[in-house]
Amino acid sequence: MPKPKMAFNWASSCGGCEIAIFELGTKLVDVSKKVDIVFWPAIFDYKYSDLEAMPDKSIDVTFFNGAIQNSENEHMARLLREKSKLLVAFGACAHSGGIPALANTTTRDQIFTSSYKDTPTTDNPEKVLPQTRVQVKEGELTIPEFYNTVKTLDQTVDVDYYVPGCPPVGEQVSKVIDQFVAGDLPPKGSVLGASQKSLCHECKRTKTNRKISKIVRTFQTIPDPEKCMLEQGIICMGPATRGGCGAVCLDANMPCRGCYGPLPNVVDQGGKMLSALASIFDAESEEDIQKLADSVPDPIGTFYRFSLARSLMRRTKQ
Amino acid sequence: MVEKIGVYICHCGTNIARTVDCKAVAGYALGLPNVVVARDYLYTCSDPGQEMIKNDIRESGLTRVVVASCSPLMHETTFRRAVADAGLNPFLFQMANIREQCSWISENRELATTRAKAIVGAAVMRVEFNEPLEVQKVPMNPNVLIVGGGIAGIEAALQIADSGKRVYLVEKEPTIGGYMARFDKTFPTLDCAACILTPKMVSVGQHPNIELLSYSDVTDFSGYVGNFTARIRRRPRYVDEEKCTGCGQCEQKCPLSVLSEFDCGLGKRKAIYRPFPQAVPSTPVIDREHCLFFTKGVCRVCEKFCPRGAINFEQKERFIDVQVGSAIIATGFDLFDASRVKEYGYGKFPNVITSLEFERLTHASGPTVGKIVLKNGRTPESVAVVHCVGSRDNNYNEYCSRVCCMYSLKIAHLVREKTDAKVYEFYIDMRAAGKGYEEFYKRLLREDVTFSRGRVAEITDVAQNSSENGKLIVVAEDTLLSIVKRIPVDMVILSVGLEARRDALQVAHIFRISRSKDGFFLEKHPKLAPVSTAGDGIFIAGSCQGPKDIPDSVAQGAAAAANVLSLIDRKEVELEPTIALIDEDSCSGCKICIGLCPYNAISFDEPSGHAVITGALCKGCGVCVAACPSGAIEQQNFTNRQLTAEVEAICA
Amino acid sequence: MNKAYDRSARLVSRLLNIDLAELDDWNCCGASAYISIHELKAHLLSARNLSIAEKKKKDLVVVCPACFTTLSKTNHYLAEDRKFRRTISTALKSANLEYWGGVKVRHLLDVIVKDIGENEVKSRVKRKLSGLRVAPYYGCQLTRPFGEVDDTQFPMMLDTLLSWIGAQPVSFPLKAKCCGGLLMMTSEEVALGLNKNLLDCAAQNGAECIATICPLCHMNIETYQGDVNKRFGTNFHIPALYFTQLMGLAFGFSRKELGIDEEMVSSRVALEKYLEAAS
Amino acid sequence: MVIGLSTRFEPKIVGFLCRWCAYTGADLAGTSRIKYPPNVTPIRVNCSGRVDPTFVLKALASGADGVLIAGCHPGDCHYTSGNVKTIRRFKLLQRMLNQFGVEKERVRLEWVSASEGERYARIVESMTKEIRSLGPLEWKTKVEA
Repeated sequence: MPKPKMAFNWASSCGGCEIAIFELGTKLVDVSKKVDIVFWPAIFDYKYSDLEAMPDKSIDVTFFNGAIQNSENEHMARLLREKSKLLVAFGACAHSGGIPALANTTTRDQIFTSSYKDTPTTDNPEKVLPQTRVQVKEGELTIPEFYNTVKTLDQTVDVDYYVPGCPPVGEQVSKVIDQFVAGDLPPKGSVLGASQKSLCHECKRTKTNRKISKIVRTFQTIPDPEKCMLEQGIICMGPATRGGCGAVCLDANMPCRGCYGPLPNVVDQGGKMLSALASIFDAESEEDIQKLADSVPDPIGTFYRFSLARSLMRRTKQ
Repeated sequence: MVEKIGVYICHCGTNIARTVDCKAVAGYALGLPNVVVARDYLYTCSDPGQEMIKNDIRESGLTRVVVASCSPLMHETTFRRAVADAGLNPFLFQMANIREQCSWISENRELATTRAKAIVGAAVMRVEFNEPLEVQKVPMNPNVLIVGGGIAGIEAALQIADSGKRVYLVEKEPTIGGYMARFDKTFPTLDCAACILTPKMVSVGQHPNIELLSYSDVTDFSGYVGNFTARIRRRPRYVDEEKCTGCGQCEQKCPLSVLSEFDCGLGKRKAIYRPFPQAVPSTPVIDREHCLFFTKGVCRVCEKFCPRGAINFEQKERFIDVQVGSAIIATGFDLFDASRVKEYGYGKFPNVITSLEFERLTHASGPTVGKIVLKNGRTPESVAVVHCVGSRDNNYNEYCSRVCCMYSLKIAHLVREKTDAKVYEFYIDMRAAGKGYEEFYKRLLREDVTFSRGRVAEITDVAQNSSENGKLIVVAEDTLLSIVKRIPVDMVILSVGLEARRDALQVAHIFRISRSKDGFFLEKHPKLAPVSTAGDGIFIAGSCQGPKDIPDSVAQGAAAAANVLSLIDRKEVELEPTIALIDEDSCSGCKICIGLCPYNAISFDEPSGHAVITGALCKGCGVCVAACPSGAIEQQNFTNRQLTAEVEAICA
Repeated sequence: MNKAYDRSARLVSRLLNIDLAELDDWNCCGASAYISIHELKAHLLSARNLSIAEKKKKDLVVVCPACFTTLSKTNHYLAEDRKFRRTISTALKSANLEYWGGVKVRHLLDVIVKDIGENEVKSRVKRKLSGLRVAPYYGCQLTRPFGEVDDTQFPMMLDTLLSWIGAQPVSFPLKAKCCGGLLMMTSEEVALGLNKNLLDCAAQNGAECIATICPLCHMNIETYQGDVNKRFGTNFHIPALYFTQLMGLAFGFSRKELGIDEEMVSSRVALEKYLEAAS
Repeated sequence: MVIGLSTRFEPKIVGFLCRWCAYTGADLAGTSRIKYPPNVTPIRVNCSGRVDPTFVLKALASGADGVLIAGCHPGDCHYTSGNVKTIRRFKLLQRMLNQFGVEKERVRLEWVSASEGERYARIVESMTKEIRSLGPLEWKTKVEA
């Protein structure tokens, strides 16, 4: 039996997902014995033409990390979809937009202005902004078009499986790869490498008094490592976030930021967390409630840190 | 399985059809997914209308039914029953309200029809996700709580107790009897209030099935229909009800007299007192505010003279819990505070009095032993009766207090009967709707009473001529003559209106009753369910629902009793299955929901690590469902899928 | 004599640090004959004043209760009646004006009693009007119809103010009753009767003078006192003084500044002991 | 130019009405034949506390121009304090919607008792008017694109 063919790709992301795969360490050697890695731009030099030359559906499974933020991301997504039997959205960005999708709270113009004009370290006296095409004497140069709205992989092409996390924890990655090698797969559309229950299920902190009387930010305090973050006033996305990571952030005494995305019965992770959090506000009068609500920093950034592209609203109005 | 949905668009005669194109809506419905039957019909709630639905279920094999007609508050039960008759689970039925919130609010046929389509569309999309539900039955506790011992509460208590059921009658005052006990005669028959009321009060006091809890109030009321728990505060009387025989020795010997509330401050009572001689229970109460022992630490005369050793200064407030299956709230009314109408000078002119003060004056056992006298002891030579004080007045209460016209006529009659005084009645309209009422008005017209139509502008002591000197001058336009009259009189009686009690809001909160705009308790339906409330098993009777005279209050007391008895006789009550359920496989034990339930229905099961809902305690508000960050809690018949389907249909 | 009201009001206000600025190009409020003949036009006149005041971003303070009521009514109707609002704004627009409902209409008495307050007023008193028995007369318009300023039937504001300056407000049950108003011109018989009731009531309660807040009331009381005496065979001699004149007196202004000798029913006797000190 | 009825923008508003107060109040408006714009399509819930903020987001993202949540007055909640939870969620949601760029007039939390038919009608009327002047939201087609 021929070894299954596997591919990895990196779109709009930080590269952490690639590191997550390296984290497999020596296990990676075992993997490479079981599979043929036919495409992995982070490791080997590949040209588009190499990929284009492959017959359709010749790759058994592609792990695609990163969100879709420019035309190159999109092109690669479409190409890999054509060439792959199974396409896996790997990591929070591909799954739900991730950090790049926070760009959806602003616009392309604002991003360009900020990046190419306003930042103090920018040296751009002519105020040149990126152009998709530019004529130089050697000929025409092109760069990909930067999109106004960041999308998830499945908002661009059909996706078979999801592996959430920023990045997915090594242990889960290895399990997922084993699953593919063994061909032991759940129905299409499933989330792999994560739990069916929220992070609270695996969090060891004690939960006693579900009430929040003030909001505290992480830099303002050193949390009690035994007590639930929420009960200390620190917004922890754990209740609305899939477990499976092993509560690693909480072990480091930091609250969950929500990278594993919404729970199976939940459509919109941020909306649900907002509801849960507000429900346990320890305030009865409108003024007190308003005060507490006003003290929640940056609601979109807090509740949709990793899932804005996947949320119901997807982006802000321009 | 693909659902087969039947949709029925009701014309409701012309109520809906006038502004909604029912045919078009039915046509639209037929185009919706899985709709196999869509019909419009003149009166869907009629027998043939219901038959039509049943037939379609049987013959076309409908698995879901939508009726678009009136509000579900009106006919949801009717159609659920019809659907169940045809063998379909009643919760597979969905009602779409295209009357109260569609056809009746618009005159634009095009817009109303569009709106009706949206409403029907939402119901059709939702009904897809409706699930068959079983109605839970729980035993009905036959005990009944009645709050308020006025005539309405007394009537209800006796009716229920006579049928062999146990009644807890809670009264705030030291005695039952309410306002009626303070009246002299009653209109239009002029029979004496005490003669008809006191026998009933005595029956209440002696009835083996009635536990009378006077000088007490309800502080908490929890549970659900069939199984309520009422917490009752028993204020200390400082007299042992068991030992006291009601001999009255203590009252006679008590050295301290204070103004009597029962007599509107016109007479005196002792610091240990019964509000009036026929009080039930006959046990007196010590007024802690004034009693010399409580204020100065000396006296104890009552204790010394009590032949039974019933005085107990050590008595403390205590709370008792009683279990009941239903409750009747008959807390009555407050009188309008006449001093609010400054131009009538109540509180400034001693001889301007309220109608209740007049009742006490003319009452045979009142402070003047029934003599109608001025503050200086003289008999008045002229008396004015001013109607609608605080009623039918945008500055105070917009509504008509209903009883004032008739009691004002009674006052006029009593003044004429007992004195030679000239009597003037100032009225806006004479409202004499009731059996024998118009006849009573006619009788008064013949009793030489002067009627002047028009609202009184002011009552003043500023005289303009010698005939007005030393008199109270009633200034009013006579709208029949179109002149302003100035009538000098000796005494003015203000016919004050009835208002919701000052503690009505508190009572409403305890029993979770809504109130209408004017502050009175809101009935479930103004015509068809006048003594029911939105809360199952909780009924209202008498003037706490709105101003009422004695016959109406008695009728409501009896009606509430009948409602309660019918409930008790069913032995079981059905609970709405719209409760919340936790999917244990999805619950991650984050405990967000635990503290949110006002009924403590959610607990945490430590061994299994997930939350548990006790179905019987859940009232189905859905607060926990909206809060659950795992989406592990669902509310039956209000699932996320059902509500989202409605949202999607409306926004489509 | 209305000049006296104007002068004394300005003097008193300045002393109490009430910054009064005369409205540019103001017009009649519409109370006079307009409102009974063409109500809308009256409100339009008021709306114009309000619109000018709004531009200045100031509250509109008036001393005449008729102006006060008309301006207040206009404000109320504009807030409540959409059709009315549309009509008024169309009309204003034709004069390049607009009004957004942002002006509070105040009567000077209300401002002094509620905003300035007891301590400030008392601290300015140089000569207490001790023992001066004054009938506080509010007239019919200050509190009606809205009753926002004080009780509609029995207001107390002026009573309070008079006591702050040491005077003795007498019981005056007719304090908010009609003075006869414009009926003096159309139905003198009725108006004189009403006027007589007021004087009667003041006299019976021992008032030495009547404190007024309304120029029309003021005029009726003093100008027609002779006619009342003639018609009813009475012998009233009760001077009327604006409340600001009495305040000014207590604050130590001279009678000339306050226009105190200009009244038609002389206040000499009543004010004798205070005037000496003041002038 | 005269703008005809059919061309006038008719806001699509989703209403979440609690069964005990707001829905009954809305029924009363109908029973009293009070006329108001038919732009709110009601969804009946037992308590405003059942309204998951996600429903509001869902409605706006699916094409609603506005969302009305109406419940019992504070202190009058049939379930004691369900509406307090609604206020808590609504206040936080309002802040987030503001970030999303949804004008505050589009999403309202109102209290309507069972006897306030007139009040309900006036709320719907003012809300419809305000949203009409804001124009359509068209989240799917305009914002996300």
